[in-house]
Amino acid sequence: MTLLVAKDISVHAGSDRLVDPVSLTLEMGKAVTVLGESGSGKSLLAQAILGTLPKGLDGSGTLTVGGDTFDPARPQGNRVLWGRRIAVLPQEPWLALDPLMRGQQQVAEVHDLVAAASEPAVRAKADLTALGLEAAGDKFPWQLSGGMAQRLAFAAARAGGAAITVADEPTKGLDADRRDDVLALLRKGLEGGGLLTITHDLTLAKGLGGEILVMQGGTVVERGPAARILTAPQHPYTRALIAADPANWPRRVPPSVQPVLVRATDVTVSRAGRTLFRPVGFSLSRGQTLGIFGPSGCGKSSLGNAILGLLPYEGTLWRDPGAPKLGFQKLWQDPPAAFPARITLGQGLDDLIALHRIDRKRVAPLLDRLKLSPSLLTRLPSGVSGGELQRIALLRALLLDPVFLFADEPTSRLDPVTQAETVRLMTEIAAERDMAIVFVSHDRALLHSVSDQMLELSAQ
Amino acid sequence: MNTALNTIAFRLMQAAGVALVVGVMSFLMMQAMPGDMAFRIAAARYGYDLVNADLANAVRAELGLDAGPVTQFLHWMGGLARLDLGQSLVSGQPVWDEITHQLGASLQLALAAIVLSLLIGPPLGICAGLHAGGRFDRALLVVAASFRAVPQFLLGLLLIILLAVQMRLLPAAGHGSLAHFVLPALTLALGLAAASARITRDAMAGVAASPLYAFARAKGLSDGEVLRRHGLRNIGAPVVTYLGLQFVLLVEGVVVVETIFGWPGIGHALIHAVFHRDVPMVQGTALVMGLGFVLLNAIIDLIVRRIDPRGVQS
Amino acid sequence: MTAAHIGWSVLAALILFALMGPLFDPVGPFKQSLMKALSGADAAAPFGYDHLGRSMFSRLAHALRLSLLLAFAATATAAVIGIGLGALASWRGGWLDRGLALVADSVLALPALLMVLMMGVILPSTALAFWAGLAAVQWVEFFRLTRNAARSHLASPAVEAATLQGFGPVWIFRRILWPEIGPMLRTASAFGVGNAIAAIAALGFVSVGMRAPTPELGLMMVELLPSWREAPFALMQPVLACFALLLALNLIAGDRR
Amino acid sequence: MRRPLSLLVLSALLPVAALADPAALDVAAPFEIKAADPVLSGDIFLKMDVMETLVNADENGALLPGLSDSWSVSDDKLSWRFHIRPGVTFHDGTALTSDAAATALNWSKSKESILTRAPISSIRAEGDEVEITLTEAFAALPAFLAEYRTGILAPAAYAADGSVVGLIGTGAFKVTRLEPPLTLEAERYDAYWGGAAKVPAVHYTAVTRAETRALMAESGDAELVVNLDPASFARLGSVDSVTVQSVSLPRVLLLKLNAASPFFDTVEERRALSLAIDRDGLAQAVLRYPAAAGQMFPPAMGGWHDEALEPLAYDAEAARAAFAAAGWLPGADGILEQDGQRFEVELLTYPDRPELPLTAAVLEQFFRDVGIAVTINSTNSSEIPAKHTDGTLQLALFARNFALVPDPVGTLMQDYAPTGDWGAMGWDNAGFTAAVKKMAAEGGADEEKSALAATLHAELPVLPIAWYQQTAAISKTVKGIVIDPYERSFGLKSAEFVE
Repeated sequence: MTLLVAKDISVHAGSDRLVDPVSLTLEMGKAVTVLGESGSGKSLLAQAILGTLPKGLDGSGTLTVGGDTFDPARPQGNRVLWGRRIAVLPQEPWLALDPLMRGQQQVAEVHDLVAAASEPAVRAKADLTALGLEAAGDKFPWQLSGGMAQRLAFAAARAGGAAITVADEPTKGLDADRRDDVLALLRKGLEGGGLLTITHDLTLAKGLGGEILVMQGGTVVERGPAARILTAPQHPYTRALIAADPANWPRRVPPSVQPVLVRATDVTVSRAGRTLFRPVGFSLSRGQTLGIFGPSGCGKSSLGNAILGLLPYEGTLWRDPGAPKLGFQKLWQDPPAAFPARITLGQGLDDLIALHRIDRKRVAPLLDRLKLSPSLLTRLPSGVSGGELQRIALLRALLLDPVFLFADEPTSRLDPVTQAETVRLMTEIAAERDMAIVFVSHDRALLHSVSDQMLELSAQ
Repeated sequence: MNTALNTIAFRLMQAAGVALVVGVMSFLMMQAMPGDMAFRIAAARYGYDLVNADLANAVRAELGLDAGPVTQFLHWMGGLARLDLGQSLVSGQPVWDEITHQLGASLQLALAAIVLSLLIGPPLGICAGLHAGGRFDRALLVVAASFRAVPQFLLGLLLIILLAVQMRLLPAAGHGSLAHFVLPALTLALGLAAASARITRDAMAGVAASPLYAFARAKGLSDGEVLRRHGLRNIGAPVVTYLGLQFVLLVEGVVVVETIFGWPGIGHALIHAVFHRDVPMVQGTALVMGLGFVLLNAIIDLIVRRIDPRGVQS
Repeated sequence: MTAAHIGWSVLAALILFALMGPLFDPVGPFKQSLMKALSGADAAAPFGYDHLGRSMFSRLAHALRLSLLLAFAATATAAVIGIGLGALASWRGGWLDRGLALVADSVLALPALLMVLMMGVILPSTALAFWAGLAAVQWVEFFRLTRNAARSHLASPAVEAATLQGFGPVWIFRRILWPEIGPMLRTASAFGVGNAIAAIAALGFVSVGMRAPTPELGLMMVELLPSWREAPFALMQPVLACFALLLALNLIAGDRR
Repeated sequence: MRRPLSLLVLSALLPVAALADPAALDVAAPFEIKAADPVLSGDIFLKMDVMETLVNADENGALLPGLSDSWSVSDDKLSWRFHIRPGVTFHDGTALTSDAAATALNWSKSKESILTRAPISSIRAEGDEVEITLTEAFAALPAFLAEYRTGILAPAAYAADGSVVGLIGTGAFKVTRLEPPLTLEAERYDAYWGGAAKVPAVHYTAVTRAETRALMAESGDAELVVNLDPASFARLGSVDSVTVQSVSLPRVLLLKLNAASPFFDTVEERRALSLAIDRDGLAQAVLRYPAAAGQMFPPAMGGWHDEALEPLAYDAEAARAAFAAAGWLPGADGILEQDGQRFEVELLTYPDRPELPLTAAVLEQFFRDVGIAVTINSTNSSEIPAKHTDGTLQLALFARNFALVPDPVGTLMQDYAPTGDWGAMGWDNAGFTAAVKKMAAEGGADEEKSALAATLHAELPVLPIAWYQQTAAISKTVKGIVIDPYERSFGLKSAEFVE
């Protein structure tokens, strides 16, 4: 049974065409996944179908849902679809749920007001029970874990009885284990309905199966069944995308033996009187990479900060006293947050150069090595992409001739291709300079391919 | 959860801080005041036609003003410990009685103004916030700024001339009946409504642009339902917090309106007390108003905690 | 042209008038010609005469000068004290932070009117009293703003990065905190200046502010109020000046870029 | 805080719901009520016909029987007997007896009242009379007993500690509500000895702002509004629903100067200063009615005002010449100098009466015109007696009431025999002092009065500037209202509403 037919959907900003015409069909029980990086136009496509395009953008084409036709150029008309025929899963459920309303009420109000069903409270309770959320009914969203919030939002979005589910980047910023939860949830959405998913996550796309559309620069460059696209990609971009999956990265060559830089014995960190993780020990030599893995909140960042000397710790932590004072540097998870937001990148570098009397001539070759255009330095951090910012952060650290780099989930906010490139540059430069790296990530595959040794933290 | 206890403990600390600051400031004031206190009090008691050196000396003897500031300070602090604010040096009445009368009148007026402004300001703010950047929003910004910029006495006079003198609908000035509330309360309420419209507008615009609002719409709720069920709930905390602060500013800010409308108020009393060197009145008024501020804040904390159980955001 | 632009232009025009007005004024704000009381404009007094036959032009210019000077001085002083203490409190934390916060909260609880009146009693001149009293009230707002902003930004990766790169507190304040706080302070300052001007005028109006014959907006209003029917044009001048000034500052403060 | 705070909150939540009583006669005046204490606020109680005194005065200051229907003095002038009017009852129903009157007067004497100024040795009840014995002759005693601070309240009104606990008078209206500082309400007292009043109730509201009072008259909120500002007075004259009245008062705007200072130690200098003042211009601009004081006492003060005296004139040129003759010559910046001393003086005044700072501003310009640099210090009224006492006062501007007691000799004795806080400073005329003291003790004829006035006119220990007028707006819905120059009565007990 065909649930939705979208024909020649395109998006314009004035005379600029941002998304070239795309057609897709959602069938009962089938998944359609749009795969692409940020800026590929995949989210605009979904918004055009839903009628939620931002001001200034216009959609065109035709949309047929269960026999009724809608015009994406007149998005007001699409409003009747929301909740009743199309369930829209929010990107970040913990922000999308009303923090001041109890969980069950947020589901019940949809039964009541949208579906006009009798006994909304009973139905809502049943929905929650079906998702294993019995305990969440009386709680506020901020009292729930991220996974529970995700399921609650799923229940609320689908309580209106919609057969079609649209999910825009449902795994954005999630840990690997949480990603599996989302996958299970979306599979549930497939039972008795259709699913349109927008993502950059290959694992998710693989798990959902069905049809995959690969988008780049506003155009669908390749489409076909999931099994074929993921195993035998035709288009170069699709191939690059698949190669960028850490699971497909080449295995790391171990470095030559070097003197020890950091040695930890029975080290742990406490926050607000609570010990974060079981004491760990390791020894890290120059040129080596130590991968740290563990669930969120287990103290991965705190351990790294303790090595940097930013946090107090318990146990014994030896750092090579011969290492220069500023030789311990760090890369942050959220690149824009690591720069002063209101001054240009160049200004920040100039201040650093002036402070430590660094030879200015060193900047140009580094820019070149990191494939950065010098014009980037005239911009504010907000005007530069995440991948470029992370490389500028690396450049900033390299000016101080570091012997140690703490990379705290440095690529978790980056697109797959950018992630692959950034990590490659980082490891190459570390090898060139005999720099030790502590690499924190929630992506086990990534850590396997970059680390010489792995350390898994577990909560106390 | 002992956050409620924490709040109470913090407010108690603040109350103690207020008492201490009032005490120290009064002490400094007594030290630093130029002019002869006995003369000032005599002038306040007997009027400018009668004040003279004999009366001043009599006042000095009666009140023991030769005792020196330290003794008087300790005396007052001692009284405070016994929950006794003392007597007004001018009228001889207990300070507490005068404050109850005058603060009561100010509170009544402030409350009436707040209620009136609530009927005007927040609805406009919600309309503007829902369509942030729109024509109505931009117009409201200018109109609200204008109302805040109109000198209160001018607004008051215009209202008197229009509603009392020309139309004879309401009494021009005075105190005692319900009708007397309308004009001064309206004068205050217009400026206040302008301010609360702005705050509501900002809160509403923030909520309307938030993912929770988009999700509520995506769930299939109509615009009215989204506003009633999610919008109002989420702008509640900042608006209530702001209103509380506004109330405090109002109670002391009504001086101008008080003099225009012949209203017995605390601002008026405070001015008189400072000018007449009625130290117990100054201390008592400052203390009661300060503690009232603390109490009000505590109440707002509790209300906001009910609306938004996540805890008070500053 | 946004509302804020209008605000800035009106403010600039008023400041220009206050600064330049007295230069083109042959008579000064005190010179009386009782025979010309409340009469209309002539060459010597382009805005007409007040109830004592003094030039409204001159008095208005001087009144604006006084109000603006006092309000800006008080707000600037409050800003320096508030930002300094706020930065110090968030930097040092601990008991210093808690102590300063408690003092600020206690001051906030005191009637602002009392503060100004007390200063008026203690200090020898009314202008000084306004300056000190208003500053003593307003610093709390700047303190709270700075402290809150600094608290969230001092925990940011940018500050962590600066520390790792060897930058000191001065650089962090100048390059990270100040640019963040700056726009907020513009709003707070505009409100502060506006409130100060309104307070000076209001106290002048209830006869406890500046003393006659000083030209001051509130005082001019109260002096001219009795003649509101015979000479509305004279009364409207300080009223309009005050209105325009407050409107400009409100528009600037209400700007939400 | 002896009462629970909840009471305070409750009182805020429940606005008094009583609607304005249309049958009451409303009075709006600028004077605030301080407490139920005749010494502090007796003037208001007297004017509202709530409280009365033993002796009354008519609009010319002539004494009339009050609560005492007759009085006599012994031959040695040292013992006065005031017979208490029979049949008078207080508002609590008790009768006015000589004991009650003596209690009230003794209470008044123990306070800072006018009676402390009279040479009284004792006040006793004696049959139906109150006997007051003196240590020396004092003819002005009956006039003193007309002053509001000697108002008679029932014995139950006075607490043991000397405070006043209730306002229980004998007047035509009985207090129903007293809320300092702004409100007093009273209803007709049917048992009033002079016959019940015609209006059922009177309300007094203190409204400090003159503009508001004028608007209350215009809107009909108040049937009687007193102390109108000059501009409103002119405007209300053209409003149909009210009549405006203006009455000359025995109150004078005075410039006090320190005759002991080098600036004003000669009569020539004082006269020169007087010549620098354009009294007519000032009266027109500030007071807005022709009230320039050509001499000390206004025409309304019969016997004291003397038409024959040449009015104090304005002549800036003559003033400069007179100062030059006295050795004050203009320096480089135009300010007068003598022996290296600049003519720079401080002028004290107070803002309680709004015309004072204005007048000071005008005077400052007049004086600058002849080369005197004046700094105006508008401060608390008490600074004037304070600086008089410590001798640092130079110039002071104030309004002086010569009718605190209906006989101006009381004020003269305080202020000019030889000096006083609100009168002469550094000036001593032995003949004048003796004449005033004699008049206080024995009374005086009109010639003696004008002789005193002539001395003040010739020596100028203070400079009279302007005479005051009492102004009022009266609704045409009432008749019988009286504007009393001696500020003792509004005539409420005889007032009535007309159709």
